[in-house]
Amino acid sequence: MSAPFLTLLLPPLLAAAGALVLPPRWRGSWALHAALALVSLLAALRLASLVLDGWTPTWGPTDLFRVDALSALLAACVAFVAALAALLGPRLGGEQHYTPPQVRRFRVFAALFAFTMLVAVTANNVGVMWIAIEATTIASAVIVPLTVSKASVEASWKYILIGSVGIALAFVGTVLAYFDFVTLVGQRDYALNWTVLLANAPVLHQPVIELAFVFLLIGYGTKAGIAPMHTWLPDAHSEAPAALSAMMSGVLLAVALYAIVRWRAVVAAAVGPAFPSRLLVGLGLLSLGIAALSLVIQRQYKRLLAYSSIEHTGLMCVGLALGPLGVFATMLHLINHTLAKSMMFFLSGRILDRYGTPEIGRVSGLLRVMPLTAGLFATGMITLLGLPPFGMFLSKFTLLRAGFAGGQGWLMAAVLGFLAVAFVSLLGHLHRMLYGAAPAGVRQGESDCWAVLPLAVCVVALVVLGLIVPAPVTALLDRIVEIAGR
Amino acid sequence: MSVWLLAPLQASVALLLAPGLIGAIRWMKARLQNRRGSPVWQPYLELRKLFAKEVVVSSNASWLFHAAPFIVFGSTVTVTLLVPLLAVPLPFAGAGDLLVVVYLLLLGTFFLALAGLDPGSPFGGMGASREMTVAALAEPTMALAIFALAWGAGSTDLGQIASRILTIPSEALAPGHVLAFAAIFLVTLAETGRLPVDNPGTHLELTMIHEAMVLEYSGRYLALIEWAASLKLLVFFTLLANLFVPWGVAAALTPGALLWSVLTLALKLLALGGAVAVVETHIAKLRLFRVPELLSASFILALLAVTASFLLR
Amino acid sequence: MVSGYAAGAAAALVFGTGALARWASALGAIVGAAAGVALAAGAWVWGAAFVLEAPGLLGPAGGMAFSLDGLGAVFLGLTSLIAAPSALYGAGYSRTWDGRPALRQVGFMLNVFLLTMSLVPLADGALTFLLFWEGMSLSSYFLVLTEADGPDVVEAGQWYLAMTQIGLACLLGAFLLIQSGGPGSFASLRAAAAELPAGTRDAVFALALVGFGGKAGLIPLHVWLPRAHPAAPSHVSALMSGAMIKMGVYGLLRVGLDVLGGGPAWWGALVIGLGALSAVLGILYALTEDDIKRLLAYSSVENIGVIMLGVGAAFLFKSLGMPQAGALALAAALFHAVNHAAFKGLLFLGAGAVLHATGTRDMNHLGGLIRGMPWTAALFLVGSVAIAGLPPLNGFVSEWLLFQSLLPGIGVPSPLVAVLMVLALGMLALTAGLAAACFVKAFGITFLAIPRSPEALAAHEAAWSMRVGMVALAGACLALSVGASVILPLLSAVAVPLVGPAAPAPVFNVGVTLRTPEGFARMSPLLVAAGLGLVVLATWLAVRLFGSRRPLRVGETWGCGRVVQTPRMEYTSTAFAEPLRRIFAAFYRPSEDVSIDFHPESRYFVQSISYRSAIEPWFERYLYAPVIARVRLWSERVLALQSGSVHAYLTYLVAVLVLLLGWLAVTGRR
Amino acid sequence: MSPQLVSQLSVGGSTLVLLAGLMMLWRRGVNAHIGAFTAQSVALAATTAMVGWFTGDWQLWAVAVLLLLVKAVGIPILLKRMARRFGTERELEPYVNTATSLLLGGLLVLLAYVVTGPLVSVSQLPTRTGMPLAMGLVFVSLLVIISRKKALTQVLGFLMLENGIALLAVLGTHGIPIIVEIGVFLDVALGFMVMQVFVYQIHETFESIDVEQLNRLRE
Repeated sequence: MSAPFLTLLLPPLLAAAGALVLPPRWRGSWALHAALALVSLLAALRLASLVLDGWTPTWGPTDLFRVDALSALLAACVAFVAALAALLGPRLGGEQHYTPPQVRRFRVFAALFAFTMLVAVTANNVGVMWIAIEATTIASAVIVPLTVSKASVEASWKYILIGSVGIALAFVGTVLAYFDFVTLVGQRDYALNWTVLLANAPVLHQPVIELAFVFLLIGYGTKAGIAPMHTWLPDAHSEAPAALSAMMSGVLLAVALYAIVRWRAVVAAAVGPAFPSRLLVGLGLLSLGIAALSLVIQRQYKRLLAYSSIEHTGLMCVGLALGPLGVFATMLHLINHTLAKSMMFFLSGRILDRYGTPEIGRVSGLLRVMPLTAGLFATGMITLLGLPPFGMFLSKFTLLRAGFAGGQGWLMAAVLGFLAVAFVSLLGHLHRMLYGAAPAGVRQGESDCWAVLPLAVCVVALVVLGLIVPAPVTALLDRIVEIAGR
Repeated sequence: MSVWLLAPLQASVALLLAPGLIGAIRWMKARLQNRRGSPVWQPYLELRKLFAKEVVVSSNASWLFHAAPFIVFGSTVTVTLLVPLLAVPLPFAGAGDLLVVVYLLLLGTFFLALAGLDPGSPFGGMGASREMTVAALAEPTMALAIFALAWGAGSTDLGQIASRILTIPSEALAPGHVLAFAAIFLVTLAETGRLPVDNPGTHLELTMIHEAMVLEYSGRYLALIEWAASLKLLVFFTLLANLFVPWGVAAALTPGALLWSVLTLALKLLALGGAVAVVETHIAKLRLFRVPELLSASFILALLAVTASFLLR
Repeated sequence: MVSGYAAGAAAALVFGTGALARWASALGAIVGAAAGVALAAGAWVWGAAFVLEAPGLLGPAGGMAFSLDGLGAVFLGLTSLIAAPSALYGAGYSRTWDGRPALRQVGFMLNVFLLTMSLVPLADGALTFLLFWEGMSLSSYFLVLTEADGPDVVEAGQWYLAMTQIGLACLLGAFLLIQSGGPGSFASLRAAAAELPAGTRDAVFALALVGFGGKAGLIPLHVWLPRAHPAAPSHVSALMSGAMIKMGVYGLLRVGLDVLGGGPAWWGALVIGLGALSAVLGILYALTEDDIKRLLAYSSVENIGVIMLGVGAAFLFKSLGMPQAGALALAAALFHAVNHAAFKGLLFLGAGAVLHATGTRDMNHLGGLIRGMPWTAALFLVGSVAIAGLPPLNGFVSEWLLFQSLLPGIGVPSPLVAVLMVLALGMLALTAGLAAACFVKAFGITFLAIPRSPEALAAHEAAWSMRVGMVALAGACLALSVGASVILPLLSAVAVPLVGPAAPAPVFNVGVTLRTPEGFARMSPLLVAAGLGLVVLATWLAVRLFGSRRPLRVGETWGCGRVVQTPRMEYTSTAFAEPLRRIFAAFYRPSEDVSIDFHPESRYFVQSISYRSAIEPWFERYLYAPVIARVRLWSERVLALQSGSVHAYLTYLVAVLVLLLGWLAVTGRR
Repeated sequence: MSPQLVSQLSVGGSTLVLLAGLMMLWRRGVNAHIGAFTAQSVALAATTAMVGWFTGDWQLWAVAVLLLLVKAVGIPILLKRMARRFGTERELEPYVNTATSLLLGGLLVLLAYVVTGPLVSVSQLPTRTGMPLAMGLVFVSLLVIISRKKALTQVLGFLMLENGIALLAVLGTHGIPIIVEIGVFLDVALGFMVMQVFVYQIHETFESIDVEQLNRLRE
């Protein structure tokens, strides 16, 4: 079963190598980069179809890599956004702003970034998963300050320091869980395999596992942007090149959340779902609240999107605590968020390119300046607001349904309240950007329309997810619930 | 006599009596004020004169200005078909109840106000604005008073309200009944442009309400409007007379009964007219912005009337 | 129906931005509306059941399902009734946007709006309902934003969508409290609702009231309405005011009466209270408005209040075990909803024609349009008479019925309820009176007298398509009045099953006469109309035959001897409302600002006087502003966390770690 | 080697490792910090080797060698080069002064004892007695990162955090699977390199490695 894994994991490595040696300005090098990313995407989809056919592909010594439904979903998301980034990076419609070495650096590390994320979601060994997630920080932090400025250096320092400290705590958690396993079963090479941990979970010691989960949640939560560990996120997202922001917000947070989902399943099997749920609800609600309130008087649109990511992460955390239906909704929400948020960050790069300012107050008349971009931007925002016919309406609805079914009426009321605050704020900011007179000196008219077209895929997918939710997706989600929904 | 002839008969009686009622009130008022006063039939003469005169129309006026007098007059005449002027039950009782009466009268006011606005005269606008204000504020009193009556009678049907008092005479002095009477009397003063709300005899533009609104009318249009105004007064008086003190109203449609009914009606109208004359002699016109106080007083009366009628049932 | 609207939407996108696109999208909408009428009539009049299930759509959430019962059919019919004339009108009205992308947007969104709105009453299930509910809100939001460059339009859109969203949050809560698993169809919701504890039922009702009341524009949730309705293109305003806000009524009936099956008496009392408040305050606000479309919007608040009086009475009577009175109240409310769709649609279309011709909505700049736009003026007059509740038009019939239906409430044993009913009756009467005053002002100031601006003087008649649309609605106003004795039995057939299992239907069809239960009152709109018409005609003939034959003489208006009459001497819209503004000063709290410029030489010569007056926006100031300020304050506090110091950030991280570890240490030993 | 001896030795080794960590709180000079880190890494390697000897597991020996090479030799060389480059900027005014820092450090070690209570009670390994100290080092490292203003000191704090975790793993589980261990090493090395690059960048753009200046991105 090595072929699908190789076609998934090799192309990013090849792409990184290719970008290293090929001249960045040459179109062929861009085409190769993009083509390899697409190969990886196809491999991810192939894995997903294998999973749907009932397989659980594994690979490597002691089943180091293993793809079940959850992995397949995340792999597809990662590969999709990575492909978009390869097609449109580093800044949609604004490549001329970067020197060839910068473009090369971006391509190399973006490919490595994608590789590490793919490894993280396909690794069966939770240690390897940790290594890969730690590596994502390294790979992405390098290209946050693609153009060196005080702000970008500051953002990247905060990112790598907070991210590393957080992820180190996750390793403490991993070690503690392993410690407990070893204490009971003795040393085994495969002991860090998630499948083995899950199988042995019922005998693990409750206090140790609880301790481990606190470390794991805080550690991976730092990467996932859960408050109050989220502080690096708005800075890094706003200073990074658009394509990197898209990858970070679209899938990096999801990958970190993936790690939490995996561990939550183990912990729930060991000590019952109540304990992890309590933590997830607490921190999720905190994230939701802090993010929603931070949106109200936000001044920069990329930070706005970043806080919106925190908001959605919070929502997904709460969703994870709401039983099988909640997990289902969370995963659906994750897909929607990946699609919408990555599109929004690409577009924000385009807006930044045209207006030359990150301030919301100085971006106006977007509808007139860039009609197509504005239309897509508005669509994305409406998706993020959770309005039909886009997918998030459905996933939010399902999530709320799960909450009410679990008798968590008051919790859901709080969630709805925060969502309403976020809604009103985001809408107000959107209005400020779309309408009004364009500032003087901003060129009118869309350029490089073709560049935006790939993003239309996101819109189509969102509408499809909002209205019909294709059967394969449902089947995949149902599997995920079987795996991790208990 | 055919039942269906009653309707035109009623309308004709009302039309004939109405100017006389105005004349009678004026005469009584003059007497009370130690003046000789013009004869009771003076309004008839005025109407005849107006119908004969030339009509002067403002250059700003539109077709609405021409149509309004007919609508005002027509709606008021329609009301006389529904009100138990002479007999109960009326052949047209099924067509409309007390509410219909009120709203038909409001329709007339509505068009009269529009006509007041039409020539673009500041006085017309002022009159229209004030008239609608008074009409709007009188509305709740009227409605509640109606419901006080209706609740007692078990129907908003005019005929049934009147018949009930005829069958149970003691109800005429029930507190709800008396209070409703008082309330409607106050509303009558307001709705028909009598003192202390409006001065029908004034010729000072700034104090006028009804008169300001019809300032631009002349000739036959004015005749129709004046006639409709007197008819409206008659309708209100009839309501007061025949709903609260229905004795004399014909229960059978024999010529004798009808004649008797016309006579009693005329007497009752005279009595009410006398009351109005007394009131107008003793009271000065209120400032416009104190009118709401009067109307809220009447509203309280009506409220008490309703409360009394269901509390004491 | 779906294909008609879809075709219209597609046509708007395909056929560019010219006349063809306008007509194609309007045609699609008209076809869709016709199908809607047929569907509604089928289900309503002939009882043909309509059920469509689409489990494939939205599979994970239980699939979509549609069905149409009588209640849904009333609202589908109401929507379709006004949709076709509005679409036709829109074909002419949208000429403004020829050659601009806005045309495409309007054509497309209008069809989407109509489609989603028509599917709301068809939806059979919580998710389907909410999906189309949101679709309706969202598409109308885009329509509101058509002319986003106009003043306050974007703000209007913001308020609108924000309020909608808060409402949606409540609705989500309400539906999910009833049933969070299961198929979610209304039948299953009904079954689930029957087993809810009383407290939950109360919560569901309260949430539904907020959610649906917000959409309906019930005070104090109305703040979006006078902003959004004027900002939208006029045929869209007509649809929003005529049909969309009725969906709030529909929802409340569906959830409150159908799914929950009614509740304790305070539900009804609450609805009645809010209805009375909305009715009176709505019309009071309308009276002081100078902007004709805002006036109409506030009048919609009033009419929703009037409808809610009936709805509330239905709830109340049901809980008091008076099903027949309840059925009457509900039928009256439904009838008023249908009537309001007709006349408010007509009025908004008329206001749109005025706006189109003069470019302003400020009545203080209008006047005299009756000469330039005779059709529009006559049709607007019809609408004004209807909405003022005057015979012989439909507004009168439904208000009469409402009066009659509230009357039995006086007789209930509970004095509290009786007093409430008396007050409601008084408020309803006051509302009716004020509405008459308000529409004297709306019609009189806009269409009569001397034009107050050059634009008003140069006004031209609306395009024929616009006129046809208005004529259709004016015809509907008359037809709904004289045909009341045909329509009301149908409405009561819808109302009866909702208010009680065995409610006897109120008797309506005694020939052409309406008769309320137990012969309490009778009235025949047809006879009243006929009698009125005959008498007026007879008077005219009589005057013609017997009156003076002397010709009319045209003269100047009397101006106390002043010779030249100028528009500046006329009564204005502000002046017209002045007496009422003074009388209700305690409520309006008007602020007045008179500034007088004197001649520099002498104080006895005044050069100019400017007068500005504003009424205090109570609900904004005391209800919404504090909440917004509080949220912003919290936002500032939360943002202070993001202080820029990496040490602080790391401290948060470690602090939460230590806290959680401490928590574990304290509680972990189980 | 008897389990008692192993237990005593692991406590001793852990104590050394922790003391080196506390040195960071006490001393202010960069060179002293680097020296403390080097000493700590050596102590860690020694402890690992001791456990490897006890269990006879060749993997732990390999890990010990790696530790020695990377953390006790390689990284200190790079650190010293950085220190030379930036001059001997001292931690003059930490957010928390030395006395309080040491007090807090002591409290954190106590907390670590409380937190690791269940671990010690669960495990049967003789090395388990050192675990609270390893956890204490983790906490003390966090305190260093929070309270010290120089970017270089924060890097050192982070490296000590890694040491603490490594010690925890060795004592608690006698070493995690070698493939994971190697991956972790790779990560640590790469992470350190990247941080080093950033420290240079901070020095270039801000002309100081004082992290306090990084407060431009705020709300």
